[in-house]
Amino acid sequence: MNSDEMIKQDEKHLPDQIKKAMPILTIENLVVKFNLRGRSLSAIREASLSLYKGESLAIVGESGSGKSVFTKSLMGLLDANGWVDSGTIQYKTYDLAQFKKEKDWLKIRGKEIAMVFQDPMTSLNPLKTIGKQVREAVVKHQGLKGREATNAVYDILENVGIDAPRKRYNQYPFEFSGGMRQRVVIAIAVACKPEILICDEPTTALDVTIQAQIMELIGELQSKYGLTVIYITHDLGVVAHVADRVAVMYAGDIVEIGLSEEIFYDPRHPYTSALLASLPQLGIKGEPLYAIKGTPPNLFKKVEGDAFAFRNEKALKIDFVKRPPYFKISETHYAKTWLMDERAPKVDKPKIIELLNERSAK
Amino acid sequence: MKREKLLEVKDLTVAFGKRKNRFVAVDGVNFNIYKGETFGLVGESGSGKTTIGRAIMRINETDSGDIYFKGQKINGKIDKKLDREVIKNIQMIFQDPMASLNERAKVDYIVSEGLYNTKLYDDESDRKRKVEKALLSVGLLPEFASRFPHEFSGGQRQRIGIARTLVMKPELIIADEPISALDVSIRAQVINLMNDLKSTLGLTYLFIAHDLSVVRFISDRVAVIHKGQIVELAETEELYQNAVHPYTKGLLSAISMPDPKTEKNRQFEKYDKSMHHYEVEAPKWMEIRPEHWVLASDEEFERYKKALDGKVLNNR
Amino acid sequence: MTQRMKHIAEDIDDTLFTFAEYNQSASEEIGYSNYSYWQSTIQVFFKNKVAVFLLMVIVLLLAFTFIQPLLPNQKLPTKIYNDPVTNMQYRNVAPNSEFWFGTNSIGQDLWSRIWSGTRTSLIIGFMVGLFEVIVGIVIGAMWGYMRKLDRVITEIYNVWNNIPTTIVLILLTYIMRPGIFTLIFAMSITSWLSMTLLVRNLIVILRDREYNLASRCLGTPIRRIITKNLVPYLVSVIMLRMALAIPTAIGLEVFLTYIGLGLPVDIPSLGNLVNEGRLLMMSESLRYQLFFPAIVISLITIAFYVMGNAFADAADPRNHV
Amino acid sequence: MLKYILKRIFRSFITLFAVTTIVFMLMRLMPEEGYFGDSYDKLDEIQREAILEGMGLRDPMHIQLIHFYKGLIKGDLGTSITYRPKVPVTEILAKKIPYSLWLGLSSILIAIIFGLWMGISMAQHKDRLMDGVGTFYIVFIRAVPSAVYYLFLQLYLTSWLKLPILFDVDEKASFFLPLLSMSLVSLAGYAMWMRRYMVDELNKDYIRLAKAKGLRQKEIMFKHVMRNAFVPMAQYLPTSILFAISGSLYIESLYSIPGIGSLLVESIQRQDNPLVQALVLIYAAISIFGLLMGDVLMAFFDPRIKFETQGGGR
Repeated sequence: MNSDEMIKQDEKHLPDQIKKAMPILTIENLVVKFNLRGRSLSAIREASLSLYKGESLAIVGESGSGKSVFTKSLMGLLDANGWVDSGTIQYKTYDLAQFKKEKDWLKIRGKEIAMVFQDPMTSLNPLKTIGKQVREAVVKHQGLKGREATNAVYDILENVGIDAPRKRYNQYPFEFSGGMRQRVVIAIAVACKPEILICDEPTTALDVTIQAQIMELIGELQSKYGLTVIYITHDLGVVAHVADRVAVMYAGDIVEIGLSEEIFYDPRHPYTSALLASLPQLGIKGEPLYAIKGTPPNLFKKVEGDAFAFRNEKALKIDFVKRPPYFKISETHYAKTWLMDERAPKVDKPKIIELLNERSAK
Repeated sequence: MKREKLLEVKDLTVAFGKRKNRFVAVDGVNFNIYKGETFGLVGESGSGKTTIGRAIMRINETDSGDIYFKGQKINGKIDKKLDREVIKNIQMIFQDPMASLNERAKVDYIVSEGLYNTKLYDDESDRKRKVEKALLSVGLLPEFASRFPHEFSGGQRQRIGIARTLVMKPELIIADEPISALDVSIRAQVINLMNDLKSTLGLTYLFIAHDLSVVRFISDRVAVIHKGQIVELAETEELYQNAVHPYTKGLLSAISMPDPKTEKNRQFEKYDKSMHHYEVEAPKWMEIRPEHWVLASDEEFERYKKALDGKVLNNR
Repeated sequence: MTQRMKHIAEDIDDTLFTFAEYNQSASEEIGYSNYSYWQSTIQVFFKNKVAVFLLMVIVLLLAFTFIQPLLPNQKLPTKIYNDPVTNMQYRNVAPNSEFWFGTNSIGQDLWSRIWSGTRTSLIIGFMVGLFEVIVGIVIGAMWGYMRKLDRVITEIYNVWNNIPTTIVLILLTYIMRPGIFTLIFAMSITSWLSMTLLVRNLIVILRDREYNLASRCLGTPIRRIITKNLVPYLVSVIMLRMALAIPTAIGLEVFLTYIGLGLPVDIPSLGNLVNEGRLLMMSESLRYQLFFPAIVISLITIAFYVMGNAFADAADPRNHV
Repeated sequence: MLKYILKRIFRSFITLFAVTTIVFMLMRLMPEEGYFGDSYDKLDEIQREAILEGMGLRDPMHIQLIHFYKGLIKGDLGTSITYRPKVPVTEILAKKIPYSLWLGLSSILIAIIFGLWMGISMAQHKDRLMDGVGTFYIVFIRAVPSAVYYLFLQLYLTSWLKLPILFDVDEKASFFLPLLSMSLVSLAGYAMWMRRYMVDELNKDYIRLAKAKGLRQKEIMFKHVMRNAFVPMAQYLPTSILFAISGSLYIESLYSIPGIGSLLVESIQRQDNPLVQALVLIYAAISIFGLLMGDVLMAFFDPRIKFETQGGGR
């Protein structure tokens, strides 16, 4: 029985906050492949995920984990040398995995799923005014024209916290700061009236004070427009602030998924707890930080068993042989690690995770 | 114990461009760095923190003010011998491992480039031995010397960058955001490496960064810089727990901790520059508590002092 | 389905559930990607079938051009051949078994003239290309690297760039009496500028990269920064310019010959040959004297142009996908 | 914006002055026997010296320069020596300039219209048939020396289309061939650069956002990519003018069009210094004007330049 049946079968025990919502997007055993320098590599290895209406799901992972590729495959924005090899992406009545032609993708791009990108400096057309670039989305997806469309743009600019929208309408991107430009990019995404908003590391390129403002803005817009948000980031601090649920990705697969309290206070996959333990915020002065050995795998390596095995000092022999299935820890908490198998020896988590655990129990 | 002052910066000002489009990047900055400590310099992008690092390295010319290294003035015109001295004793680690190594040269040349310049080696075999020693001290295998940079991951390349500075046996290393371009799991490796090197080789760091939590973990003393001016400077825990300047408090409130319970209801203080009335009374660089300096007008200084009286330090 | 049933069904033996010992270098190795710049460049280049074919054509052509005189029973390019019987010059003989490309209006063998003409043109093109590259790198690197020099040379460039090069070329060849050296000198003087600007723009981009900053912090002298840090990045640009120098040189030589400033008639060159062909082109039967030089010129110029551009594309890391 | 243009115009004049002076001095290096044309051997040493003296060629260089510029301001470009002795240069040029102007401007206009259209469609149907055909055409035109295929154009088109070989001002049919040859060459340049700049724009990040916005590929191509590709294209205009100038020299003499192109070739061969001097001045002025036009167009297309008051990055 593969992993997703296990998730579906246990849905009836979900906590009430998630239970009310229906999964508006279900991804099952998605495999995305690239050909790079003559060889085909799999960036996503049978990842499965269900997204519930109105929730805020964070996807955490390092470079090479495939988190960006995962969301790009939802919108058909994969690079020329990449393609969805197998698996299904069920969204309303469509299976996005089968979409090939631009005509299909236009049914969902913007209208259903909109996206905010990482680098505000290059996401906007430098030679077009801000107003025109937002207006394009308003005209396309809200069917407004002329004066009405312009007013709609003013409203949206105001909603994303841009002052004096009338004056700003005719200004160009280079006259805006990084934070303001990111607000425009968010305005464009929201103007498409999407169901799902994918934010691909929206705050990574910004300073910490502006980062906090943008996170707050996305939270407000989520409740105001009833959006379901997928938040991609490698910053666990940001995840703790914004996410209801967290999916941890490593080498193209979702190795652990659960409510944010479960992931932070009771991480089960060795990678998740190692990632938490190595954060300087939790480090004790004078003592060395808990550091994960080795380097994140690049896509050239064909992965046998658990991809994290090579870097895990407490890896089991089986980790190098067989790929771990999902183990259920609670109704909403699953992890792909043989440690959860009752035959596996007990492994205590890094000391720092215990500390974090006690502090949260208070 | 009397700490030896390694570096002293007095009223340093650095500006770019002339007349009409003159941009002052660093505006009258004062701080000292003592031997064997890690001095954190934290600020947002465009605050001038990198410019200060480059001014010390003599890459950027200084407009006014002085930089003393072991008592000798090293900014502005200096003689050849002193210049050699500065090159050998002050080294720099760069932010982006992908851009700070010469892709078309072997690791062997990259690491020993400094040796070639300063002739600090007897013969070829001595140079080879020095390169291998440097690679081993940063946790890389000696046979990597014959490879090219593009064959390594981000973390490994950053360690090569560190090896390149160690081969010169420097006393002060200016680390300009050394880990912000690295993956999370690699950061801890480089931080631990830098701390080990500090204890084994007695190095001193000027650690420039925008990530406050990293600075808190690694620094002994921290200075917060905003728009070219250092607004507050203190021993690390004193600053993080008893910050007085509104900008520092704004920055600290923006740090997101990996702890959902506290994160969900964290209030974020927005810093508003207009709260100061510096047009009425210029701010001065004053010591509000031993080793705790702040940039404030007299009126503000009194207000901060009252707020500080009740606070005591609890070591986390 | 409970835990217990699940793992029995998968018949995994329990011994696998013991710790494996940790292997440090394996964890470093997984980050290793065997990308190498030159290997990928060559791979991408050889994927372009047309370019590879033309590369072969060029190699064959170059080899043949320079070994042609050594081949058996080859005629001399400048010797006038007479019919042994009538002792008359073999004027305008159409291509036949003896004169493979026929003869020209004064009885010289066109086949050997074309190949010796090609030799001359290739040498001119190569010398101009070489001059362009050497001057381009030396002045371009200094112009790009040293900020104080930048102001001065940019002004010089603005002035020099505005004199239409064709006119300078004409003036120079006129002043200096046509000859191979004059041609090389005139063409070099007018063409070094665009290469130098290309190098300067590249260096300005590379100059502020962090690895150059690092070299400066280590006290590396400018001389070594240029040779070790900058020039290796210019190789693909140099190869492209060298490849394009030859078609440009041939084109200019044909043009100069047309307006009477090309090489003297006694030196066989592609320009002279085309010119001679042009004078007779109106008469149908003598048109071969225009076709053969034209075809050889087109072959050489297209081959070098396409191969040069294909190499430049292959050398662009963005295409190493 | 205006300040930027005025500054650029001022710099253009300085460059023009420098260019003219350099060419003036370059001309003085010409071998002197050319001044006498075929009467060289008839005169003896003293007579020749007297004639050169009369032409002011023996004065020190700066005197000659001042004399030249005084004349220039009054619009007197001196008189032709060997081409049409004693005839003021301005008179000779007045008759010839219209022909070159017509040939140059119309060929550039045609090249811009068809070249941009070809470049755009090649970028749109990238790596498909249209792109392949276009690339073959561009490679052929830019690789093979124009001096070679102009011959074949003249040879075959005259016979196929029954067009007259040489240019005749009152026979309209003879206009077609030279114009076609000129436009075919500069057209390839525009097509190539337009395609290259559009392909560059296609790889930029903001295209990804435009796609994510749900815009169709056609909308992205015209509203974003093409519009932005015009900025670098404006810089190609001056180069194409320079290209057209050198092209006109050849075509005008090939089809014997009485324009200033063929005149320049002849006057150099005849070593008629004042005439060459004037022609070089005209050509330099055209190319400097072209550069200025390129800058103005770029500032017009790219709002960022308008705000940089201290001038473009020339």
